[in-house]
Amino acid sequence: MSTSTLDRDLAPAPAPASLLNDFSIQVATVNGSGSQSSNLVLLHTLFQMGIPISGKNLFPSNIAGLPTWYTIRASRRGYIGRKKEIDFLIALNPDTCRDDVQGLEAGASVIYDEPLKLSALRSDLTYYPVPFDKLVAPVCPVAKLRKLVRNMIYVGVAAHLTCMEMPEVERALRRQFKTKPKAADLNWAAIQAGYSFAREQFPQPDRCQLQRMDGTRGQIVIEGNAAGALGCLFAGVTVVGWYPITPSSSLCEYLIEYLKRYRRTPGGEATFACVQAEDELAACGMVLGAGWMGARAVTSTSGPGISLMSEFVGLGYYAEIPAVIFDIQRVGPSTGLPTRTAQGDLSFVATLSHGDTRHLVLLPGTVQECFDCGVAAFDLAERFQTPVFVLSDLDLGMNHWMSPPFTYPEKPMDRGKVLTAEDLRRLKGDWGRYRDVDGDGIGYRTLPGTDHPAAAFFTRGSGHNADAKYSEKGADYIANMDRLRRKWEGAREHLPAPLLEHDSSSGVGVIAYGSTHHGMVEALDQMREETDLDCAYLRVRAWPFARSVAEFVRRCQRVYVVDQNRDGQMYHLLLADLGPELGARLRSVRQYSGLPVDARSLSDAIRAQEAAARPLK
Amino acid sequence: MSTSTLDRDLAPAPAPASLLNDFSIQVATVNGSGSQSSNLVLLHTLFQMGIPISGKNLFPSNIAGLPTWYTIRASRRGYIGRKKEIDFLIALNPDTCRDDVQGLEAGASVIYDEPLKLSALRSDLTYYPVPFDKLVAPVCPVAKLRKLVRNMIYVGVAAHLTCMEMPEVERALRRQFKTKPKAADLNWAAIQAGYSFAREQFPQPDRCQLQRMDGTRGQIVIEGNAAGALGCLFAGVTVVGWYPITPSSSLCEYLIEYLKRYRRTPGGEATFACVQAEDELAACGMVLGAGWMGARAVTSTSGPGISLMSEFVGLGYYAEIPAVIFDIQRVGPSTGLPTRTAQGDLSFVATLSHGDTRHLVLLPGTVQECFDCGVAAFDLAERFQTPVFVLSDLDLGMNHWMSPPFTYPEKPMDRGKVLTAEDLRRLKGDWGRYRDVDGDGIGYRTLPGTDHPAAAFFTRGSGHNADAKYSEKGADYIANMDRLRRKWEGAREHLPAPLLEHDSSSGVGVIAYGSTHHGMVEALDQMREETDLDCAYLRVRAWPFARSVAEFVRRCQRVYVVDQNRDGQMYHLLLADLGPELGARLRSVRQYSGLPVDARSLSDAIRAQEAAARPLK
Amino acid sequence: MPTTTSTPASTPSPKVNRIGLPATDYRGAKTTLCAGCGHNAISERIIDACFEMGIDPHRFVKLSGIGCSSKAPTYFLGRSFGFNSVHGRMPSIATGAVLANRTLQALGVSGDGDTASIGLGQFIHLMRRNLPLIYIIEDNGVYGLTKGQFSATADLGAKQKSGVINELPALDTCALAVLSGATFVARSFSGDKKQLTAILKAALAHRGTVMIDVISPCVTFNDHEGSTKSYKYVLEHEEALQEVSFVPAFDDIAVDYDPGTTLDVTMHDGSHLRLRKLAQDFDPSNGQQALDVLTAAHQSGEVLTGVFYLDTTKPDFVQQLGLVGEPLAHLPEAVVRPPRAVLDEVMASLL
Amino acid sequence: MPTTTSTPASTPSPKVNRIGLPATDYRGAKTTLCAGCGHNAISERIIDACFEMGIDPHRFVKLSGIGCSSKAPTYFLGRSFGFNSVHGRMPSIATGAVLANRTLQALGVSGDGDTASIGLGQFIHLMRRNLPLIYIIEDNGVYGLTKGQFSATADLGAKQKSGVINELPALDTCALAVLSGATFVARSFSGDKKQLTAILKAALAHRGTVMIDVISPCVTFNDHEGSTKSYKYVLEHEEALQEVSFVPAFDDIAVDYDPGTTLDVTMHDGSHLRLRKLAQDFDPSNGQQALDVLTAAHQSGEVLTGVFYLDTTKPDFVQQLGLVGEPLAHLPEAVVRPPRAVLDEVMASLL
Ligand SMILES: Cc1ncc(C[n+]2csc(CCOP(=O)(O)OP(=O)(O)O)c2C)c(N)n1
Ligand SMILES: Cc1ncc(C[n+]2csc(CCOP(=O)(O)OP(=O)(O)O)c2C)c(N)n1
Ligand code: SF4
Ligand code: SF4
Ligand SMILES: [Mg+2]
Ligand SMILES: [Mg+2]
Repeated sequence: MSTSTLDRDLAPAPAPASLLNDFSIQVATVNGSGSQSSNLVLLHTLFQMGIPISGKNLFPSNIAGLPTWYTIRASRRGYIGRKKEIDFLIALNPDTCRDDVQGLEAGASVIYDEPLKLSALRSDLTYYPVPFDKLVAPVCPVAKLRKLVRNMIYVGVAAHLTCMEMPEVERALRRQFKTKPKAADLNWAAIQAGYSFAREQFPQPDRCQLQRMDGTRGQIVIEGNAAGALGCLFAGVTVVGWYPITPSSSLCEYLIEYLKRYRRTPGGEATFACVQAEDELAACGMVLGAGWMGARAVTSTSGPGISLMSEFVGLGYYAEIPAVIFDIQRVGPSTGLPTRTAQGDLSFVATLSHGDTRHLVLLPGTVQECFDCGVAAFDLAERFQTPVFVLSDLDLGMNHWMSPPFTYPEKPMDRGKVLTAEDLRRLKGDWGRYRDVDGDGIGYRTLPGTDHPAAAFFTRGSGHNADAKYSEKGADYIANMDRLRRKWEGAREHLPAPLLEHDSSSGVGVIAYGSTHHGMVEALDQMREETDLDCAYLRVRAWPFARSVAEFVRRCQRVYVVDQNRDGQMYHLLLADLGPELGARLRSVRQYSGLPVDARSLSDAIRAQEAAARPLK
Repeated sequence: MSTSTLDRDLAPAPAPASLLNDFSIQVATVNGSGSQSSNLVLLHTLFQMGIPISGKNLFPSNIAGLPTWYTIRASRRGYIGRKKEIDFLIALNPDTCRDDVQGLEAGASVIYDEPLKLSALRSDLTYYPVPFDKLVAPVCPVAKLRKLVRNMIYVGVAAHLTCMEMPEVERALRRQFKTKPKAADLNWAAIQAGYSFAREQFPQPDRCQLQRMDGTRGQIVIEGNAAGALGCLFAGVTVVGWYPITPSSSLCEYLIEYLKRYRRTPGGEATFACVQAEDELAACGMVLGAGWMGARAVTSTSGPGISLMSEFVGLGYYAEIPAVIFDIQRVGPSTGLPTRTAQGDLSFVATLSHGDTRHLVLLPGTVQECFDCGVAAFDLAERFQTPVFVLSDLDLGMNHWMSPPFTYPEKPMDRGKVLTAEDLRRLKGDWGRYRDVDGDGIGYRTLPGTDHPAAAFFTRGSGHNADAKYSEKGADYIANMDRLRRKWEGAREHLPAPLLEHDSSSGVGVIAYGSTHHGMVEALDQMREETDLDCAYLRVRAWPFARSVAEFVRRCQRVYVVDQNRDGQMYHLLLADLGPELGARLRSVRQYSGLPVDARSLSDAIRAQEAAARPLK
Repeated sequence: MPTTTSTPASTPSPKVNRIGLPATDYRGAKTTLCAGCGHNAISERIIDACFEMGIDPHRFVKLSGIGCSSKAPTYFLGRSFGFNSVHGRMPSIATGAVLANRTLQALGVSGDGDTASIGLGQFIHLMRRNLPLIYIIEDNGVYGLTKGQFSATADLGAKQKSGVINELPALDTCALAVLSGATFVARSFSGDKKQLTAILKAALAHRGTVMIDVISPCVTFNDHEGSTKSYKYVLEHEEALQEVSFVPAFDDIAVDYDPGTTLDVTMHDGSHLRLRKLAQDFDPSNGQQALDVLTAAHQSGEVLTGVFYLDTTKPDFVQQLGLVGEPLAHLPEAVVRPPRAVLDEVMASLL
Repeated sequence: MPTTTSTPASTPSPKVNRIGLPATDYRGAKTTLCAGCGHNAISERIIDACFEMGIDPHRFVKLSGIGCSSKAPTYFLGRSFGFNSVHGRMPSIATGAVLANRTLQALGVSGDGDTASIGLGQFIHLMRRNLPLIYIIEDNGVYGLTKGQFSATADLGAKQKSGVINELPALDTCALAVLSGATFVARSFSGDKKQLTAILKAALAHRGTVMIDVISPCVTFNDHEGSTKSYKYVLEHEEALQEVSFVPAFDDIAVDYDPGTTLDVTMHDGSHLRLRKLAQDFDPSNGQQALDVLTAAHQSGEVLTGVFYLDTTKPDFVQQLGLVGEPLAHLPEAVVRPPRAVLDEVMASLL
């Protein structure tokens, strides 16, 4: 069946400009009901129409039967953070539909399953009752398939109401079912059924309207975890030790897919080893063992796994072993909310493990940076001979983000300071694993197997001197610890640099990091447009901080530091680093509901504090 | 043989007043050589003579054959911190004797094993060569016992040279060998042999002299770990889960001894359960399981164990389960220096586990406080329904400290907010585990087995609402997290209060904690006496801080915060808590050689910084 | 050969049980597991067994780790205290809890991932201590909650939904339990109502560690062709070692049985576990033989169910520790805080 | 029946070995363990075996956990890389290391505390993967380094120096290894120079996980009356399952043996492990039988030594994963960083 039977001319007229290409659609269903395909068809249709989008899945920590919400945001201005208000609800979950409807702002629209009888709930909404079961039956004669196909009905209804281009809907659908043409046909029929029904029943166009624009050309749509996995792939990772945990699992699962596909020799041999470990302790141990051996090794986990890796990470720090650890943060403490997002592991990770430790922590804020940090982390780990953390979160990792395509790493791999047998011969064997030859706190290492009588050294987590000999001497200990601190300080300017995302001479600044970025950008516009408050915005992308962070703060009177955690973890890291004098300019803004941070809440919070500090014009 | 043959009149005349009852004796041996008995005889002799003492064992992470140093300090002024300078060396270890001698200050005295021929090393020392083997042979005919008895020779030699009262020596010895009178006789003979030899060979008295005084009346000598164990005993602990690790093992081992002895019913049944767990994760889990059930449960560990307990501690925090965890700190990171002391776990423990967590941390500074905190920790854990940490360290935990006897806990046990079946009947079953009924953030709990249909609730580390039902709702999460923070804030004034150890109007203050106290007291005197710098001194004894900490800082211009770690962990906790304004007055002083902190290093460090801040008079 | 069971199959359940509670008092919250999940059936069997045995819900505690299986305790015995702890560490939580109150009946629920991967060390050490506890593994060969990765009980050669083949040998949790010191070791199937209920009742009568590995298909991730933990596979390959029935002590019925074909084991509480021999001659008091049949079943690809090992004589951990009868958790201050004289005595020894 | 061994006992060691190195090149730092500690004897045997087999020290890596035993690698093969990691977690470190460079020979040294308590889960999972590695447990039944607490291999009824009796059953690491998937499982005694050296040499010739539990008395904390891991006890109770000898591939000597009494196993590298039957008829390719003799020995209080299980056919983990021949650690950028076209392809699929 072709789309030509659907006449664009019959589509409703465009709606008020305010919601043109600028609204959010929320689909409320039950998980395990297969609505994700429908949602992705919607998402991709908009994207193909050139409309900037983002897709966020709010799902329960459970496999099937509990409420799930998928929210697609269309934003002609290109905002891809979460929008607080839902403009268009597709209510299919009997358990939540009442709450879902009650939560809407006045004027919103609701497609709902007719038997749910929602229209009596409020009079300030636009309702589109749809008899899903009735519509799906003729389209899908096989009763047991109906549950899946049923969800496509709402695609058709929404397509009509919001004026999607049906050829793009079909393209998006067929892309989704690339390998299953039969399923594609069936689903397409369901979409059309919904479309036809809507066209007949709801001739009036909805105020949420879509129109082709040129906002997505050349862009891709990807999850942060897939991006991170690609980063590892192109970083040349060879050993992966992992243990499943939401929201981190998909990073390693994507990575395994990519490795299987792109990293076999012509003879079919694997140039990688992936091990599903027995737990996170073992996963981390495998990474350290491999890193010690000279391989590029990675693991990915989330909060509970980070806690379990504590001891090993301390070993990695003290014995100076390269390792890359992704932490796709979820809401803690403890098991917490495994399917909600947060930035709650930051300060724990920064100094993970007992004793004095300081790690390198990268803070990607976009999917592109998930890729870039993925690549960079391995270079840094080998250069600084230490565990490097990449702190992503559920929002960044598991949601769908629009992004420019990633750029191929131009720099050759930096394998760090490694002495070969030849080097040792040149040095006449005179070297010491932990000697600070270059004054940067970084020693030279040899790799097991190096064919020189002086190559071998003994690696240990207990006290050692510059020549890697066991030592309990205070002086050796102090020298070693001071060198480690020096090494860490020296990393400041080698990590992803802070980005001055927006400059302003207002004297008011904000510092944000990670996935907060997307809400922040929009919040800045809101503040500027609505209240003339023009904040400078520095996005921090790593710890320890580059010196430019202090420079930024020095140029401001007040700097709002935004954290997605209860205790203002970034605020405290900054205060500790800047010291009390500059630190006195910092103000903490915290959001920790488990939902991706939205612009409105941010701008409200900053404005409230700013109003207390000085009256706004 | 009685002591009457030894004539006090023949003892050398008292030495210059400066070293009268004021010097340190260091015994340098090989571990596993059994010198500890001799050292304790020396220690107790001085103590019995009324001379304030402390005994510190510097031992290797190894069982036998490596260098060990035991240092006894006599201090007529009652200083019991480490003294940097050794005044009197007993050099028995061929491997280290040269370094040991070279490290002495001019004027020091050296007893050494004659074959070591040390007297040629330096000319500014007083040497007492002793032919140990020759002396021991006639005393101890059984050759294989000689290795042990040999060490008693130096007791006799030192006794003569420093004018110990021989009856006290004998009393100390017999106390040491209470259950083995034969061994006591043998050893006594060796002491006497050493004494006689010295009396003949070294008629000149040493400048290190002892004289009975009244500085120890009513005091006890004990290790901090024994004190902590006693605290647990009198706190009524019932479940102990532990895993051996230096320097923590002896706490649980003492505790088991005490429990076996003092905590059986008349019928011989145990009112306690002690389990040597398979690792620290399990030990912590056992404590949480028992705490959930309503028992008072404890574990003790050191750095690596703390790292391993991270995940469980987060569970305890979030599910709100009482638990007491001793961390007897050693030098980290990683395995580090297992037999050296540090305060390096402070900040890690304070917010242990992923996500936003804040624990209660007690910081005993004396053995008496190890006891008191031991008792208090259980009350606090049950009152605040949360894990409570007691941070001791190797110096405090394993060394010998003089102390006033401990006082029996006057307050009845505080079992916290527990609802009985009767309470529930009264409430008609209307209660919720995490409801904040009293506004202090602390809910009421019921204990498993409570006989009421509404008693049961479900404990979990995942999201829950005030009624302990599973919840993924943002509002429930925020309410819960905010309440937890409120609870923690509310604990400030219920923890061991900061002690104003010394007041001064100089505007210069110091803050110290834990075992640093003993060096601090002496350093303050040094600064006052030597340079007129009179610092006020606040000793912090818990985190979160009581409000009086801010008041103290407010009264000073500069406050030196002393840490036994590299990164100034207490300094940073204070800065974060006081905020930048007051925090600007803080200065960090750090000592981290692994040795107990000594007064001289402290006063030097503070004076150096103070000199930079303003010229001293 | 007459055998009797008290499963509802043979006698319709009365309105209330022997302690006067209706069956509904043994139910829990509505399950959130997938419809058809084996774990739900196990919950039903636990409800049946506890109801029929007249377990007092407030004297019963439920402990678990993390996973779909570990969620299950929310869905039965809602009037009992429950503790859903962290992944793989239920054994230590249970150890502390049981020692703190020896008078309650404890049930631990775990998954194959929870037990055989991350929790393996704690699992074996719990068995070794013979802690009085019923330990159920709801065994589906995959990590359900994290979407279907193989667990360490997945059989060699089993196929994942995605087609990936498992190349590692399965750990046999029953063999490990026998080897480590558990005193009651069994395997059953979530779909075998009669056998599982009988085993659960016997478990409730045992003093010591009961380890029951219950094959419990995951309909969402491991119920396809090529799986060896699917309903189809287990139905086709289940081989019962015995016909298991249970006669509770309070059911004062003398029932004849033929000692030649049926083994009668008297449990700690005076009830009887009856094992009617099927294929082979098997002595459940012989650990050696248990390992033998388990190894053999493994090699043949059979799903062998039944009671593999039973020792009613070995002291449990609480007895080994010589604990007082009253719960440690409830001992009064007068008992747990030694008198002033004790402190004086200790202080005197340190002077 | 003539058997031959290449232990120094039978043929005096030459000045240099077949790769031209003197024995001193196989020594390590001076031991800091107690004089008489069994662990020192094991180090000597490792030195002997490596020297005699002509192992290239720079192609050998030593990994360990924490404990007196785990310190031992410092005291042998000083020219080899070593990694003294954290307590109980050597298996995962070793797994990463071996996968990163499959061409090196890896030796893991652990203690009974390190392995059977804190490290039990990792231990079993390493066995299950059949990682190519020699895993030695220096087994003294106590935690030496923390001063003599019982470990999980302490026998039921064993007495501590302080008089405390162990009330928990010992875990048999050999039985666990057999059950979990190791392909070469043996037990020996630090004092049995001939047997231990022969087993170590065979271990060096095996491809897959070799697990050798070596009873290694702790003279300081567990060598007293009442201990079942003392020199005296082991000397009195050792029962060898076979007389073990080893004929390396490079020793091109054809030696007669009687196949009726001696089993000859050809190892991966063409060398021969010869097992001369002693008391019983025993087939080391039968895991079942291995568990049987181990259980029996356990019950009789015997210290049964010998090779319990050997499977030279099962693919090891490296083979299972289908790794390239070159070390992953050394693959050049051109091999591990896919070309630009691959990124383009992936990006195109996401448009
Ligand atoms: C420390 C930690 N690591 C990982 C996870 C993620 N996780 C949750 S459940 C689960 C596996 C559960 O498998 P299983 O025990 O077999 O239970 P099932 O869901 O199959 O019933 C994992 C890995 C976690 N919660 N905690
Ligand atoms: C996480 C952790 N817990 C505890 C310790 C303390 N510890 C050091 S060695 C050891 C036991 C070693 O016993 P075993 O492995 O049997 O070695 P042995 O000393 O007997 O040779 C322990 C518990 C540690 N280093 N790390
Ligand atoms: S995913 Fe599998 S194990 Fe989990 S609830 Fe569904 S069927 Fe059960
Ligand atoms: S303590 Fe025991 S195990 Fe450790 S070195 Fe000494 S004898 Fe060996
Ligand atoms: Mg499972
Ligand atoms: Mg040991």
